[in-house]
Amino acid sequence: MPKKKKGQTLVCVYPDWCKGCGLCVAFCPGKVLQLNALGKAEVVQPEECINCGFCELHCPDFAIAVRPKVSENGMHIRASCEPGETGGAGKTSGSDVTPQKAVVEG
Amino acid sequence: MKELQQIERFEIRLSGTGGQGLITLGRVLGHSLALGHGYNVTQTQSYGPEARGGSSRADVVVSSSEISFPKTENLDLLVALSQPACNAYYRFLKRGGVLLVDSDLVQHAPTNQFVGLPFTQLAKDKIGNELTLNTIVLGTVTHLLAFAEPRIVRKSLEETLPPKILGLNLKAFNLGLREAKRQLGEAPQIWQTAAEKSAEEELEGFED
Amino acid sequence: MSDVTKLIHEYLRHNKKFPHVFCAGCGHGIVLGSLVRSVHALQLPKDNVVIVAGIGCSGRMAVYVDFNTVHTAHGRALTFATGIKMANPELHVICVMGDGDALSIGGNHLIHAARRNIGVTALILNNQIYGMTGGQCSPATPQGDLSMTSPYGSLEQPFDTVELAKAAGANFVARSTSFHANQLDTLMQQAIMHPGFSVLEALTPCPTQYGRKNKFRNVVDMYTWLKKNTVKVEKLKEGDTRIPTGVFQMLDRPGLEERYSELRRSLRPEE
Amino acid sequence: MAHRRRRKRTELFAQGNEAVAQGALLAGCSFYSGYPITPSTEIMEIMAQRLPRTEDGVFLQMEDEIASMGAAIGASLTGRKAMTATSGPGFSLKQELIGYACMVEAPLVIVNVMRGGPSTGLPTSPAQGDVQMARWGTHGDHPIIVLSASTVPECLEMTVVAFNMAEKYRTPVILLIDEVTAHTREKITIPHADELEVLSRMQPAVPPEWFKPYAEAARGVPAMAPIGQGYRCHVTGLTHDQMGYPTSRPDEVSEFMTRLFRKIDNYYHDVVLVDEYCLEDADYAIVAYGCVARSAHHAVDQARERGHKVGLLTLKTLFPFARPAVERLCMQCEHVLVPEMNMGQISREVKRVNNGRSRIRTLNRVDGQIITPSEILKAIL
Repeated sequence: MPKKKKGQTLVCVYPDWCKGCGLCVAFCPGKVLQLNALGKAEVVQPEECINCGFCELHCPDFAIAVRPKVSENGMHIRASCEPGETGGAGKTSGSDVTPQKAVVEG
Repeated sequence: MKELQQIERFEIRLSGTGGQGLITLGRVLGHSLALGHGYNVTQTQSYGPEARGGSSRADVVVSSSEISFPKTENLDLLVALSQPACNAYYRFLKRGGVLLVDSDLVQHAPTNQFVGLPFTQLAKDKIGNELTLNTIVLGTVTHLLAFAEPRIVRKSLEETLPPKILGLNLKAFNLGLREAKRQLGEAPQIWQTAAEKSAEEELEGFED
Repeated sequence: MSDVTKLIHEYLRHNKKFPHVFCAGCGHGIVLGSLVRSVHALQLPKDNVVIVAGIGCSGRMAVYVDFNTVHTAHGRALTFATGIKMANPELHVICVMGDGDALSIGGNHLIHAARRNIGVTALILNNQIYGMTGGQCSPATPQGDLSMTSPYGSLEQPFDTVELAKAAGANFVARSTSFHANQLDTLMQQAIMHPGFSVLEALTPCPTQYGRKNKFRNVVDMYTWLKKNTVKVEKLKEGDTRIPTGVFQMLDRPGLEERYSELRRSLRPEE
Repeated sequence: MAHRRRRKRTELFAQGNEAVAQGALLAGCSFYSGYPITPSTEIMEIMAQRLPRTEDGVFLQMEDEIASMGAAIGASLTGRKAMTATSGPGFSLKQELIGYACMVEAPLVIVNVMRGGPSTGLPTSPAQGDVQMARWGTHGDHPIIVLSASTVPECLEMTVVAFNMAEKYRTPVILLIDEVTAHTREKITIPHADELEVLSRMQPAVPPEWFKPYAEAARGVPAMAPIGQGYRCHVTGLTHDQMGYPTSRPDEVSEFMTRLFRKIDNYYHDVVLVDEYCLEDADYAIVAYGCVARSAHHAVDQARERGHKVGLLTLKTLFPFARPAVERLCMQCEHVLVPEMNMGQISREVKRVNNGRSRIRTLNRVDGQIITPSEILKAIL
């Protein structure tokens, strides 16, 4: 179970994958997140995160990761979200970027 | 094994009412002629609702050479085990063909030239089981077909019938064979007579 | 909690285009996440998992995950799944369908899969509408609700997936929602591991088609509605009109594929 | 060869339907899903009896014809050789997923025992009315192989051929027989396993990460990875790219569609099977298939006896259409007769190929009765 202790975590949002549905913003108990001018979720009060995990579990777009500041071996202390850790934009190499193939069916 | 008799396309129809076991009869006869004797055989039958109750029929075509058309057009032998079947199919019998009927069930044969045995009665009285009717007919048909070997047909019965009912059916087969020999005479004679009579008819002329 | 997203990304097909095709706030994404977490929690090898999907929004889920995936024809997913499971009982076959897929065009396949008790997990994403074709009435649209083909309110009574699956004899029947992600995870794992035919209905809001037409102001409203209007079946009291969630049926009949192997063994001549 | 001849082969006095089932088992069919329908049901009954007794055979009676197709395709995707059999109304239901099988290139054999139609029609009577439907029944442009058989031994032979073609070209193959052929009993000889050519689909030759499930392989047909063996492919009824992922890019769509047709066109001469009888010196030709070909054969013999130079072209492959053979015939013969138990479905193809060279006549019968040799003879003379 998540520890209800503030300030242990980093909340990372991948704006490329965020569709701005606002679920994370609405249900975050600590009001950590907000929608920015572009309509994407943004971390505004990182220190309020109690690591409940709601945003991560409920982001329909896999665009949020909640990570401990101290990594498992206790050594590495993170200050920000690193690309590559979380897949998504980080894992997709530049050459793979193809125009979105929208296929509609019914 | 005896040399196979050479036969031209020979067409047989086994007809009657549903429940007389004619489809099985056709299958066993076909099986025997094809696998036992080694002839080319095609066997067809009526299907569906028609085959459940009402009329029923199975056709067998036998030949030494390859059979192209699998169905019957001109019957050499018509077996009719009911009056309606006899009425319906008699017109497909070719000149010189033989009509074999159940003499009790077909009381008004469309011609005076036919052979008959009281098959149903024989099954009831001599075998004690009406269901053996078709095997008795098989015996008689085997007797009528000059190219059919009773020994081989008997063997085919052994191959195709479940052991439980085999004994009874072998008895029925022998009965059919014996009664045919006793009451109908020798096979070549029967075909000879049929051919002569049809020739006579032709002389008398049916053209109008 | 922290590695959840990392884990999900491990199971995604990265040569596929993300973000995925689902609309903002669509619950399908949440169910997809739950599916991946469950497969991971159960430690099923990717190679042994087959996702068979139908047509519609839910059907698009298959392409994103790095399992064996089959995107079939509308309503027919369960028939393919049946063939796959019977042909190779080692596989974990998970059939992803929408409410249109499972209850309308594929309704017959659903009840027969249940009757047959084939060892397939049917994951039914019920958003109460035909989303991909533009918001038409489905057999799960509540009576009186609006859609493109029920502009005056639907006259028909909707199917209750759970009751239908129970009556048809499914071995395992459960319901959850995309709001209750933890519960969804638990039930998903149970559904996948339960022998025989399992049905898991996931209520997933469709803000774009259903929400807009039925006076939900935004995505959040729909999730709040789910939160308020569902209740664990154990806590359901007489007269409560909320939608029960949880496990509704758990039978212990062997799956068809097991019975079939037994038959095959019994027909084998002793060596 | 000598020692082979001495081995005893099993002989059966069997119906066409049984011959189909025997052929399927010989060809390695280990999955059958179906729904009972006259006059194809015997195929299903025999498979129900036999398959559970084999090593890994699966028999499934599904809830309808659509489900039967779905299960068969599913099994095919796991690497099984699968078959389903049906008749008219069931064939109509199967069309949806026949298209799916074409799209995902799933090897599969679909047997349709033709009966009188449309609709419920004449359930127990023969017809040949599903010929064009077999070709064009499912929506969208697609290639397909349609085979036919006219005798009981041919039912066995062509079922094996159907499986081989399905596997070799990764395509559904339709075997059209008719009620007459299906229910006629004849002698069939079950060949020994080593007397038969049995083909199986090409497997991937590269590790999973390099594998492109829909890329043209050496012979023009993509290799196929069975589900569950490490190649985690995506299979979809949407038009897809070489990786199997949906695409609507015109260049990829066009490449896919042309490859689909090309893979069969390239092997046209392998796929198109015909039998020629007395055609060398013929000035009158008959083009026939199925049970009518037997009547025609009989009629040719009778016509020859009377001194007429009549020949017969029997189509064992209906589609792709035997264009070269029919073309040759149209150049050689003044008259061509196409007898068939429909209102002219193959004669339409013959006329298209003929292009005005020869006089094409048709003989049609749609009353649930086989066209007899005498009718054909009458039409010729």
